[in-house]
Amino acid sequence: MKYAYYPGCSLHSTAKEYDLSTREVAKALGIELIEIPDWICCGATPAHITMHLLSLALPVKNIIKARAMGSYEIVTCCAACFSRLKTANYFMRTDDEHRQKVEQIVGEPYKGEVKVRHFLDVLVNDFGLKNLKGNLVKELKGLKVACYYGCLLTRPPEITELDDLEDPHLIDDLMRTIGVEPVQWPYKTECCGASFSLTKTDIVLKLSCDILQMAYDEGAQAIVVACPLCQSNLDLRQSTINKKYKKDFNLPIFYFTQLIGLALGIDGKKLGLDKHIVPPAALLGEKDKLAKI
Amino acid sequence: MKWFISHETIRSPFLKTLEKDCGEKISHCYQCGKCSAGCPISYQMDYLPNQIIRMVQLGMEEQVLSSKTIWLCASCLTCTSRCPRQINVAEIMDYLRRRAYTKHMTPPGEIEVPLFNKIFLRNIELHGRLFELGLIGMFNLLSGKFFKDVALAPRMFLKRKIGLFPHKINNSKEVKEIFKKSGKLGRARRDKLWQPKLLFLNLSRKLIERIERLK
Amino acid sequence: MTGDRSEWEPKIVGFLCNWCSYAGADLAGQSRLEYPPNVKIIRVPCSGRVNPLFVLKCLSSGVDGVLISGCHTGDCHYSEGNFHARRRFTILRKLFEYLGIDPKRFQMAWVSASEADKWAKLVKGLVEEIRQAGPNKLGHR
Amino acid sequence: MKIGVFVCHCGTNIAATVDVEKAAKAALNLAKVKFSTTYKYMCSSPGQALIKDAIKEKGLDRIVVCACSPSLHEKTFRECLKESGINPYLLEIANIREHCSWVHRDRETATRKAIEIMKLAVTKVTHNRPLEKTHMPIEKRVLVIGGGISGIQSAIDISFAKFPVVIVEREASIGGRMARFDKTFPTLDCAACILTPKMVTVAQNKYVTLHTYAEIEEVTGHVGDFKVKIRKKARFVDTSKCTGCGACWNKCPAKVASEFDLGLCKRTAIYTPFPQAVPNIPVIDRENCLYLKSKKCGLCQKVCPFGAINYQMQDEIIEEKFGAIIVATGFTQFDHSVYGEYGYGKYRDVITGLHFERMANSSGPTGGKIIRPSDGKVARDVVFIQCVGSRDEQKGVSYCSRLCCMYTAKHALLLKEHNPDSQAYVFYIDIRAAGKNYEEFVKKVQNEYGAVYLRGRVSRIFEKGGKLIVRGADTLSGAQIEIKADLVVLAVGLIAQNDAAKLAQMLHIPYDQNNLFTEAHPKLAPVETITSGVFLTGACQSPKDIPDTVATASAASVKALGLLVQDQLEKEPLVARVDKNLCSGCQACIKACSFNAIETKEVEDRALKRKRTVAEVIEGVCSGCGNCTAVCRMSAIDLEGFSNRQIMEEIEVL
Amino acid sequence: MSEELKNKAKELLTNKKVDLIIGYQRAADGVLAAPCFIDSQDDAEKLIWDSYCVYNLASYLKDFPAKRKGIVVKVCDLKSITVLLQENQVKREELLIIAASCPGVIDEKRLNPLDQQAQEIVFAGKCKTCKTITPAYYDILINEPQKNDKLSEIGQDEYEPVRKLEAKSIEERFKFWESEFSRCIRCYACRQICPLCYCPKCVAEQITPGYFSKGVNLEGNLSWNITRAMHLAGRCIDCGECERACPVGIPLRDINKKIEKEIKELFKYEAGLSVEQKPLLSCFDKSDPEDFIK
Repeated sequence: MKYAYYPGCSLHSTAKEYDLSTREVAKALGIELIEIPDWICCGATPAHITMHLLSLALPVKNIIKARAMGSYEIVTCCAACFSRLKTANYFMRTDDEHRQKVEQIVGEPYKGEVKVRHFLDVLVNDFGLKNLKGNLVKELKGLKVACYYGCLLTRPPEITELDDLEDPHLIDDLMRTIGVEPVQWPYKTECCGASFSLTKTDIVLKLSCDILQMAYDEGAQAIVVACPLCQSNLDLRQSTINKKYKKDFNLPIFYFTQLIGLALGIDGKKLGLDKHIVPPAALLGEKDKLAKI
Repeated sequence: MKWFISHETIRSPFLKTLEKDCGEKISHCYQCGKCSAGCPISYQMDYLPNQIIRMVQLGMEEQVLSSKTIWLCASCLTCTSRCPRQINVAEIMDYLRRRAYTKHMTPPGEIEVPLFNKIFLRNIELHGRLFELGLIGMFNLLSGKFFKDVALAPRMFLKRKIGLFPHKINNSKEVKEIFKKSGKLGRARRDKLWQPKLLFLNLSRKLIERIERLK
Repeated sequence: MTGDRSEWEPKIVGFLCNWCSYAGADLAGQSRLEYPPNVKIIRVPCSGRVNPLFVLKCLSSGVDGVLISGCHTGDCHYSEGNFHARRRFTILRKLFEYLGIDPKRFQMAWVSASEADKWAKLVKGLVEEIRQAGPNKLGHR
Repeated sequence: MKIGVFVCHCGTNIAATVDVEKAAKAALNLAKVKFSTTYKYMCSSPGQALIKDAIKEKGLDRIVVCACSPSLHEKTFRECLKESGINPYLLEIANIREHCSWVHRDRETATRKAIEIMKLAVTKVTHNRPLEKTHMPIEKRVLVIGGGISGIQSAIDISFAKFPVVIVEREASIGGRMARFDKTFPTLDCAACILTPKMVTVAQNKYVTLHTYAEIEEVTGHVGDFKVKIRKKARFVDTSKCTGCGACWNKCPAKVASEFDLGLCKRTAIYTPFPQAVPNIPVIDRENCLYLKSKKCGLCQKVCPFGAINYQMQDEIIEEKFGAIIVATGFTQFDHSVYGEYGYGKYRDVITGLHFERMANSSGPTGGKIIRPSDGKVARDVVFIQCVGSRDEQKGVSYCSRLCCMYTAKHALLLKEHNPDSQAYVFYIDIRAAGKNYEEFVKKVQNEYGAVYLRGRVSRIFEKGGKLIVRGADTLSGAQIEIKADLVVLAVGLIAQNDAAKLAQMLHIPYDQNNLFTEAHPKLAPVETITSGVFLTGACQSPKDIPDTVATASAASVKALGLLVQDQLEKEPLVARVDKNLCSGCQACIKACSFNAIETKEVEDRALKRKRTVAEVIEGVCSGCGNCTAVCRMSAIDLEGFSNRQIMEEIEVL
Repeated sequence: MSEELKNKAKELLTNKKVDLIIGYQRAADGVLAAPCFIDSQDDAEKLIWDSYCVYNLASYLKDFPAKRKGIVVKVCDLKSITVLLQENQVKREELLIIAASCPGVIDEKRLNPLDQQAQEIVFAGKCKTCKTITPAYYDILINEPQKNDKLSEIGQDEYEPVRKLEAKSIEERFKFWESEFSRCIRCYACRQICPLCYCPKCVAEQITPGYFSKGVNLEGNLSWNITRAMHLAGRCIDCGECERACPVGIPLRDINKKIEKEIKELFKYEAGLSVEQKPLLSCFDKSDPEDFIK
């Protein structure tokens, strides 16, 4: 199993632990991720809000770089990058007018033939849950988490083609496989405010607070995410939320790869568990006595 | 609000170009309100999403482009994925923002989002990848919120979550090229980041706000 | 109708289905819409009644243009006749083109009983097109 | 052959632009035209008299009338010919008004064109043949497919005229959807109180035969003579012995969710769907019967005092003949499990309107209590959501289901009556209450029963803390709305039965993209289909409430009776005909005919001295579209009134 | 293979499985093959099977009604039997299909019968792009797994001649066909040889009404050829017999192939695929294209 890997900007900065843990998990499972050389930013939300063509051209440039590596599929972890790459691909496949313009910009013909995958999809559908179970070193028994998917993994379904629109289950499936108990909660795909992190911080605080509250109410001890923006909003801003809304949440926000890494016996530090703002040590130590961070 | 409806307003080029550019049939909307019902941010909006669509149907370009709503949309796509008439509401919001931006019609209280977008894109154009410290710093400086999130900064550095220097990639030329061509082909508005007048306006506005609050 | 070009007037045969197009042409009359007299109407129960042999007969006996007009798809009085006609004459038209026969000389249209306007415009356009195409060489020996 | 040409002035309508005298004179130059004249109004009595006199005096045998469109007076003039003793089909109309005088201004041009049109008509009439209307016998029995209120009403209406009717119903009892309803809007009569007497009436009616637990297997033939195969599914209960005493179902140990009560309670494996079932004879459900599954049990056979249980029973196929068929197969309800945002049908307290009906019914599974199915607690805050599956092309159908507004209002009212403490919230997009006393009813529910109407669709429902959180909008106030509800009732749309398309294909009736059967004309023939002898009633054609259903049932019955009271079926003779000598028997025409009007027939080929199969048109079924004639490569099949020869000659004279 | 065929034929005739066998025998010139009708086992010796068996024998089926016929067929010929079955012109139970795997047949017109030492066999145009080697169904298979490498060159476009014509201007096309059709002498050899032209009385010969000119002139010739092509639309299986039979060398296959290509593209229809298939012109799809209709 060999894939072209597109980490995206966040995974090289605020979400370093996502990148670290993804690479570690992939390595442990024998999934080869080859970083696309000289990849560039996908443009994220600002691009599609400001310049439509740019929002297509940037992802396409990256896909073309991947295509040049050979016939790989692209794997990405960031939900926003995933959404942008998929959307660009969709346009290139279905909209001739935009395709021609974008081809002009990037200077190469491209008809959307390279497959864009999320690492979740690769783990569940290519590698397989059974296979994963066979590779576990230990099961993380007794941990209750809320699996949080956010907006861009499932919406819009005709573009993302990843998981169930209203009740996604890929992360839940993975968690169950490593012995973690996912709680049933209704906020799997609610919005955290994401791109407003800097600009409309108040909105982010409110929406993230609702999500934390719901997870807490349904009995989760932590939240598991697959998106760096969700993680940073819920983790980085948790203390501000506590202050503003007079709460005392203490919910570590994990990337799914981190917990899988633990179950594969990878050292917590290698998985970037030291980079969390809400420290997970207590929870993991108390539950499993294995993560010495 | 009073709106004089006529032949011209109903068949305004606004509606036509919108339908052409986003490939969305606005007239399909039958105002069921499901978009507004599911929108996580409608509580902050001056018009609900369905009202924006209605106003577009009636050709109320100015009112729509100067609304807060279009800048409050988080592009979470909840509306799009649930619309029974298969209208891509989020895409329409994108379009409206782009149009408002090119027409210099951002509402006075809503400078952050367009400013952020501009800085973000300039940041990428410059470095190829996002340089987050640069982004935050520049944003705080230009939006007049100098000390925003400063409390979070030490922790971020400590955890090595934010680098002090931009990433080095060897293809900055290629990125600039993409920006240039996209701008040209898409006839997008691309102006200078440093606009002393705008900076001054922002600063004074913040100042006034602060004084108001003190009162 | 031989003779020199200046005297020549396009001669067009229109096969009109009884339920939609013939009635549409009736309505054009009731609405007093004026159109050129070049189209001679042969009433048929349905566009599906038209045999390719009729079209051949027209074109080889000096008719300059043939029109088959029926109900819009889905509106056929006999529910499916126009679907059959559509398939049949799509092939004939492709064959005409291939054999070098100007496809303008053989046209089809869907005109409903309420589309008097469309009928009048159709006739005007058709006559104009055939006028430009000139007399049909076949049948004028 | 003596052709007479009659040119009408139509006042000045024709005469003002067409030189009618010149046209009449020109007619005399045409072959076989022996007489021509003009008159002011040819369709008037004196005009017709003129034609009649000319026929008599000049011995004319074919007539061309140059006048208005044949759609207006073809019939008139045919009658005129008939009265003068010549065959009415020896007539052609030259349309020189709509197609000539009214669309051209120049007198010379118009006159020239009028003469050309006349020439076409004269050429055509030369080859007209005297035709007689065809007659066919009629099997004087009616088949009604479906035993809901619609089928029951049709059968009753037909039995009034003393014609035999057969109802084929696939469930074990007649009654259909209406049997499950509690009250009916806007009068609030109890559904059972008005339906049960009708069910009993048909059961006891000597003209009506009931085949319950039976399905249509095959339909062949045509109007007046349909041959229908009916599969009578094995009941495992001998209907001639059973008295419906109930000993069997009281003892049966196998319990499964009741379909009739939508799983709100259980039934046994041997069961009648509901207590008032007609016939009151149970069936054994072969999937769940312990004996039929594994030969264990056999209790019902032991306890039956009449020896009516027969485990060896097999499906039986009977064939019957009918003159007309009434389709009354009704509807089914939209399955809301495609709505992920409403919980994919998994939340037990998110129910459909039909569940609500069963709960509100005092003889229903909850004994008339409106409760939460999950925990049995009384429902206080109840949210009703309209347009679920309707008006939603993304997840359901694009049409409006027409009755949900009304039944939701009824539910809101019933809720208040059953649980006086409760509060109803209704999310709607538009309220469609177009019916007698309907709007008043909705207003009553809003004003007197305090139902809160909110204009907007609901975007999301989720469970939290034992309640259902409903997130909607009220577009009138511009507010997002969130309600903590005990129960959510979805007003799911009405859709075609799953196997509607299959039945339509059997009956050769068209159906639309939603599998609803298509009427012959949306306005002027709403209960007919293009297949003559097949009629539609009720919701199989489009969603209908009870009054509309009953009205269409009676309408369809009248149409069917209109057929049956005739001694013979009369048909226009403008049909296709096969020349057996030319026919190769390739059957292209048979496959192309939309009406199944062509059969094969064996004929003796004298030249080859053997039997040959050729095509033959069933005159009574042929509608005269002529599609077969264009499909036939050897031109062996031709159409009366529009023959190949006529058309070819028309082209020639142009 | 010929031996195998002979033995099978003898066996069939001896066991009275068939009344006669329609097959090929060596023609009088000693090179080509001619049809033969074998009804005794002694005659079975005559049967041959090789690349010279050009004829489509399906056209002879109608000459032996109510007899049990064994018929030697190539893959392409089998499709014409499929159409005949579709159109109820033969009865399957009267038919015993002896399918022979086909080596490809020669182009008779380019063969010099005098030059028996010819090194190169020129294969018929239809064989060069033939894609099937084994028949879809049969009763007896005479099989010698062989595939001539010269045949079925992958990538060769069977519609190349059609495309070449399509690329010309409409005037050029008219000129081309005008000159081709001008040679037509209305001998109807194309019709007589076609296995699917079985009408009891062809429209070309009907008098009241007369559908088109019987004279040798452009209108009549054009009408005849268009009618022939239209009547074979969705039925022609490209056995190429019409073109082979045409004494004046009109490229009739180019017309047949054009229609074949169009219906494949427009209606996704191919002739002679199965017996159950509905005839192209007796059915339709609601989404058939209609861009030319106003």
